[in-house]
Amino acid sequence: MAEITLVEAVNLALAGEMERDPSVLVLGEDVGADGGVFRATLGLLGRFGKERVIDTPLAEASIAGISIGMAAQGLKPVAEIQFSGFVYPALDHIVNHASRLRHRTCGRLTCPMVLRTPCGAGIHAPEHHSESVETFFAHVPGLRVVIPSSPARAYGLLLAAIRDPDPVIFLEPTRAYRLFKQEVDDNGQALPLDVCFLNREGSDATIVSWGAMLHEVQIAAARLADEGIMAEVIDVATLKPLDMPTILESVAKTGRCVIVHEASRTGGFGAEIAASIAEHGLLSLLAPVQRVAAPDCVVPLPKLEHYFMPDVDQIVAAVRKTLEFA
Amino acid sequence: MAEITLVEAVNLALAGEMERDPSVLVLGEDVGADGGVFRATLGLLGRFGKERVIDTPLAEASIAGISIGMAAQGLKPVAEIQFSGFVYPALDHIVNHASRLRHRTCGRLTCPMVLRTPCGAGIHAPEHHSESVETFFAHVPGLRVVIPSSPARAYGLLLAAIRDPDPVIFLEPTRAYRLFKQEVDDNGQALPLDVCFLNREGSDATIVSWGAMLHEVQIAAARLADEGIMAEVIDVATLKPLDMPTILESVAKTGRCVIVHEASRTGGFGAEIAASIAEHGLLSLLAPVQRVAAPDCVVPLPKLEHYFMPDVDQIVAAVRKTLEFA
Amino acid sequence: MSVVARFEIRHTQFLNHLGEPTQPLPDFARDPDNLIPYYRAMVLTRTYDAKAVALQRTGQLGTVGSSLGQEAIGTVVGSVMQREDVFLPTYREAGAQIARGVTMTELLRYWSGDERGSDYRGPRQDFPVCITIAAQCAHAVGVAYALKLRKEPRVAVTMMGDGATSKGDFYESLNMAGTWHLPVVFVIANNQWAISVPRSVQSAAETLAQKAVAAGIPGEQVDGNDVVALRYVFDQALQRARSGDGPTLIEALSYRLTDHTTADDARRYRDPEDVSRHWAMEPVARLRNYLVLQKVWGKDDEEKLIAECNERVQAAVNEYLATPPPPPGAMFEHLYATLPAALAWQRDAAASGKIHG
Amino acid sequence: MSVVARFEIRHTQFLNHLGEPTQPLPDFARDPDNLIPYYRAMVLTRTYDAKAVALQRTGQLGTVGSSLGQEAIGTVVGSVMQREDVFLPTYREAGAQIARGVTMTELLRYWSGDERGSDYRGPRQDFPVCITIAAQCAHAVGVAYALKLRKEPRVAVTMMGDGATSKGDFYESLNMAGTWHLPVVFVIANNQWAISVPRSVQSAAETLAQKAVAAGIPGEQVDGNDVVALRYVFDQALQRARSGDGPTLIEALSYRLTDHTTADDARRYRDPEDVSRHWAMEPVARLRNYLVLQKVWGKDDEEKLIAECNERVQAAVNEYLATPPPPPGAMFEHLYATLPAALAWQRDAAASGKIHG
Ligand SMILES: Cc1ncc(C[n+]2csc(CCOP(=O)(O)OP(=O)(O)O)c2C)c(N)n1
Ligand SMILES: Cc1ncc(C[n+]2csc(CCOP(=O)(O)OP(=O)(O)O)c2C)c(N)n1
Ligand SMILES: [Mg+2]
Ligand SMILES: [Mg+2]
Repeated sequence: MAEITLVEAVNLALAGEMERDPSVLVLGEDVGADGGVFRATLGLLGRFGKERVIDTPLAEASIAGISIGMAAQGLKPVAEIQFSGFVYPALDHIVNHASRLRHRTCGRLTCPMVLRTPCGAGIHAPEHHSESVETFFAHVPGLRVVIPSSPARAYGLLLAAIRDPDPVIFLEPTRAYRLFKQEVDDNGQALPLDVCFLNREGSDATIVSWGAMLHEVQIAAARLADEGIMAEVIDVATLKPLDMPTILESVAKTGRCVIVHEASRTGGFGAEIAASIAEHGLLSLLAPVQRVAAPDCVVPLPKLEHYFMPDVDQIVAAVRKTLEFA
Repeated sequence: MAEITLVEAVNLALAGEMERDPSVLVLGEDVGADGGVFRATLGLLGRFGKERVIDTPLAEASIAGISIGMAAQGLKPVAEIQFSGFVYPALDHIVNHASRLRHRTCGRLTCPMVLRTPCGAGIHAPEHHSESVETFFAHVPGLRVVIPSSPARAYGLLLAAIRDPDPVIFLEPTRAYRLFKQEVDDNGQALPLDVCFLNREGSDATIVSWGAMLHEVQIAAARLADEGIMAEVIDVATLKPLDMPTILESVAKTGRCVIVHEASRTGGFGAEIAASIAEHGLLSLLAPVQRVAAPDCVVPLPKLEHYFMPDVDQIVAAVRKTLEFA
Repeated sequence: MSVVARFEIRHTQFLNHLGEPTQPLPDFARDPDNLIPYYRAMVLTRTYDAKAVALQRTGQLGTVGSSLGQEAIGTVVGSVMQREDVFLPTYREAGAQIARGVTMTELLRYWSGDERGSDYRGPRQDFPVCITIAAQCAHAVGVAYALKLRKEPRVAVTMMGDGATSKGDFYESLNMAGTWHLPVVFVIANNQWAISVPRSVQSAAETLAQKAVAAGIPGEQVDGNDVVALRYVFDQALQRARSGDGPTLIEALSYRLTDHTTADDARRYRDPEDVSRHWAMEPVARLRNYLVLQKVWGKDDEEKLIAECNERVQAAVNEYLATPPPPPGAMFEHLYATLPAALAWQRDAAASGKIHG
Repeated sequence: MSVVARFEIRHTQFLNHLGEPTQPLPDFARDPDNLIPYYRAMVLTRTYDAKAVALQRTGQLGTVGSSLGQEAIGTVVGSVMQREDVFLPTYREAGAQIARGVTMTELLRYWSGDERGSDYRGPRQDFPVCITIAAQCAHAVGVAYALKLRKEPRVAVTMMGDGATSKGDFYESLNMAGTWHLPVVFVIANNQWAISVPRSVQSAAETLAQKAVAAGIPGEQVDGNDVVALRYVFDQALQRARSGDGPTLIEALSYRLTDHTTADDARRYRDPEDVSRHWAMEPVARLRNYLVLQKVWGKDDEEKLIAECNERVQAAVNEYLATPPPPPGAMFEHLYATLPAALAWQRDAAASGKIHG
């Protein structure tokens, strides 16, 4: 077992599954000789050839669109959109076709595709390279939306996503690509989709988050623990379909909840979780549900990026705030 | 003062503003001789000529994209996307460019455009013609998202949208286009943006909604009133930026809240309102906030459409449910 | 200055608007009997379309678009394709779909607003009708990629309107198909109108066939009301694709003789005289004239055919009208392979007729 | 079969790779002194690009892309446009932007991650750098529409890479520009690579200029390392646009002699020999050779110019480095004309350095 980064875990999962399943192929801009701008597809061209590792022309709408045709024919395309800010042209095919092909044809045609894209800010990238786009997908019936927060989760969830018989949007937090290493066993074992993971147990407050923010959340939880505040940390992992039972159970125990995400606050997916808690967990709440999120402004260019992103202090402060009640 | 339908009110506002402001133009598919597939642009070609009433080639991405160029040059384009299911290709230009042109250039270039599109189900239309797309836009910083619920609101809000110096997504509930008539004074007076409207006062529960659903909400409120339950009805009208103070004030008074929308529940904009109430109005809540929304499935073809859409019974039931508490 | 690339766009016609050959007919058409199946298919399509519109007018069907005047294109495409090829239709291709083996009952179900209408019993791999203009082009490229990857001698064929050629999807697809040299044929049914927008407003291009030049693939124009020319040109494109010689774009020139759909009233925006002029060129009469000239078709044949078509269409209508309505819970069927736990309560509520709260 | 449309794509070159005329030069170039400003501008661009890369390498600038090897294109475009025209650049056009009057300080600010860098003091109506490939094409069409509507003799000019020609936006824009006959010039800086993807993988089209055929507008290929040819062809396109004769697509052939951006390492995917070969054709030496052959340029001129360029670039760098950081509250500035009430608390929190909770 080797210690690897999140992006290496993505690579490992892709390579392994391409080895095991000849119907899996990857496509996207620069996924071939270049191995992807983040190296997620490194070495795949050499191992699997250019028919299964496809450098596409520069056209995001069609990267998604042709994946649908491939998937309908029984292939398992894993398409890469180079940065999340370029995913919008692909949305039409995802919303209007990928998500509903099975339903519209009563299961006659299906769409087992994965759309991978890096997402999130924090790497001082140029404009349009730092967007958090989960909200756009998590509203769409028929999709799965998955975000890993660690190398091991990336490996296991990506395997699950590829094996899933339906379309999965797989968002990879750019900032977490090389943030830390973890031992990952290349055993071909998928992690379950559609469930939240409990990262840390605690009794005083629940912190719910996903993707790269889990890093800050864990640090915040450790810092709170030093003060004797035991936060329970939940990694949502699959945003859609959302595993509310796990979250509600935790909130029933702690009575307090802070939701942390990197996307802008208004209409972000944290709202869905907060709303569901307000609907189904209101009576166990001891304090208002807090959201720690990016503000409702355009992701700033790198100079102001760090002011835009939620940080450890803010998470700690939000948890403390929930403890001021009752 | 004449009694007119919502779509006639849209037409009236467009014609009036084109008359008053020579920089206003309309563009889209079939907006010319055909007057738009819903007749929203009826008669404009004859009055203002084909340079200001532009039948575009069939290309939604560019309908949005060229509007940005026009707007940056000081024109006020009012673009029509024929049905909301075809708006996704336009999203890239709206999110990546329209919403941020002012910010990226420190105000040097601006984007005073309006993107109009019919939305929502209930008219037995073919596939992709019945989508509720407000959520996709309401998450995007830099945009305004407006949905009228009546002829008078459509008239006043569209004038406001056209006059607004920033991009406005103007969603017109198809089902409400000809649902009822109202007296509308063609006085050129805009309604305020960024504020909710109080449609009905009440003390027992607050019902928050927008667009065509207000119709069912009003009926539900009337029915509840017959039983002695006085519901306060709020028409959100501008979803982004959201006027939470008005909603919170009402909830502070009633202690109960039901949010009604036609888009699918998960990640719908109702979540944002429920979450904000959970954050800022928790202490005044006497019951969990209820959401009445479409289920998380693809908008069905006409045969099942009516099962998909929230109806009066469901709204009434949800309000009753909030009253079961305390 | 030097010229670095040259292109020309050819137009093919064999039968003029009177059904008279303008040049020697290709082999397959030497025996006029070979053309009778196309004639029969066109008449069936026209009968079906007329019935569908009538059903809509009487509240028994949803919005529907007729292929009146352009039946030749779909009929030829659907008939000439091999069974194992994959068809990706747009919404105006009942003729092609019927020829592919989609039943008229299925078509009527779909257009009545019932998802089960897209569960074709016949061509299992064909795509359902694509409503969002030009999206099917990308799907066709993906299908063709799979066929080529598996080295199967099969072809993906997709149809679209003239309006569709303005969409980015169309160009991106042509370009990708060209890059990868895929077995796909793109057929434009240029009926001169995209709802109210005439062909001249869609593009300054003299022909739509020349859009192929942008992708470096062959583009051909054909008289889309001439079954012989259509079959000739489409055959070549199919063969090219099947034998590994890559994609083709075909522009078939025709005319929409009726409203865009039942939701449209074309008198609002176009001159009825323009329509009348085009009646003189329509494909059904043209082929009938040829067959009559060749003495392989007569009044009796015609009467029998019409009766037969009416009967077949009516049988489909009866079957369609007898379809039990889908249960409310169907909304959640086939949404995912297995319904996620998170949606179980919604499904249960829907099945019981109550899904909210 | 008849031919219904014919097209040819011309390629223009005046100076070969050695800077020798291959045909009589056009009028404007008869006096070689007229070409010196282009030479100076190219050298300034190259100096600026090199400095920007060096700043990035030393942590003083963000990711940035150099135009090394393709300076002629932007330089000519930026210099030949009229002041009142509107330019819509992509991210590799420092040369064009500088020629348009954007200051190097502004460029450095932008590439350091500071929105204020796009608040050009000079060309107030020019668009900021467009990062999302090909989107600027649509914006250019909109701008051109406005210019035409107001009957102003102004032109919108936009530049893009070879990769951009695969995007739907590109084609849709060409098509709309053609339909409305707009005053817009599309210039493709074909540097043969889109990051790691070579030109041959972008399209099966023999030339990118022929993509114009799809829109029914003129398309021209030009040697993009030959200032004379560029100016000649671009001039004609500008004039055509300005006089109401509609849009043009120009494909300028060049080569990216360096990495895609500072975030890239081109050795991963391309043969260094290919790069070496193209050094022999690069535009700066080519024009210098011509000027030297014409005896209007010498060693002294060169040394003086280099010193001057270094000085100007260094002055810009100093000014850039002295820029005070933007305050956190700037995130909310210019987000809307007037900050909506709903965002006031967020702005206040941001201004105080705390925006959450
Ligand atoms: C992406 C998209 N935009 C708009 C529409 C609405 N619409 C339906 S048909 C049509 C015109 C299509 O014209 P054409 O491609 O020529 O096909 P035809 O209807 O003539 O067969 C339009 C604009 C749509 N279905 N999809
Ligand atoms: C829509 C979009 N997709 C992907 C990218 C990422 N990306 C940046 S540059 C580039 C290649 C562009 O190649 P080309 O158009 O030839 O321009 P060049 O960089 O060679 O000047 C890519 C894929 C982007 N910026 N925008
Ligand atoms: Mg048409
Ligand atoms: Mg390039």
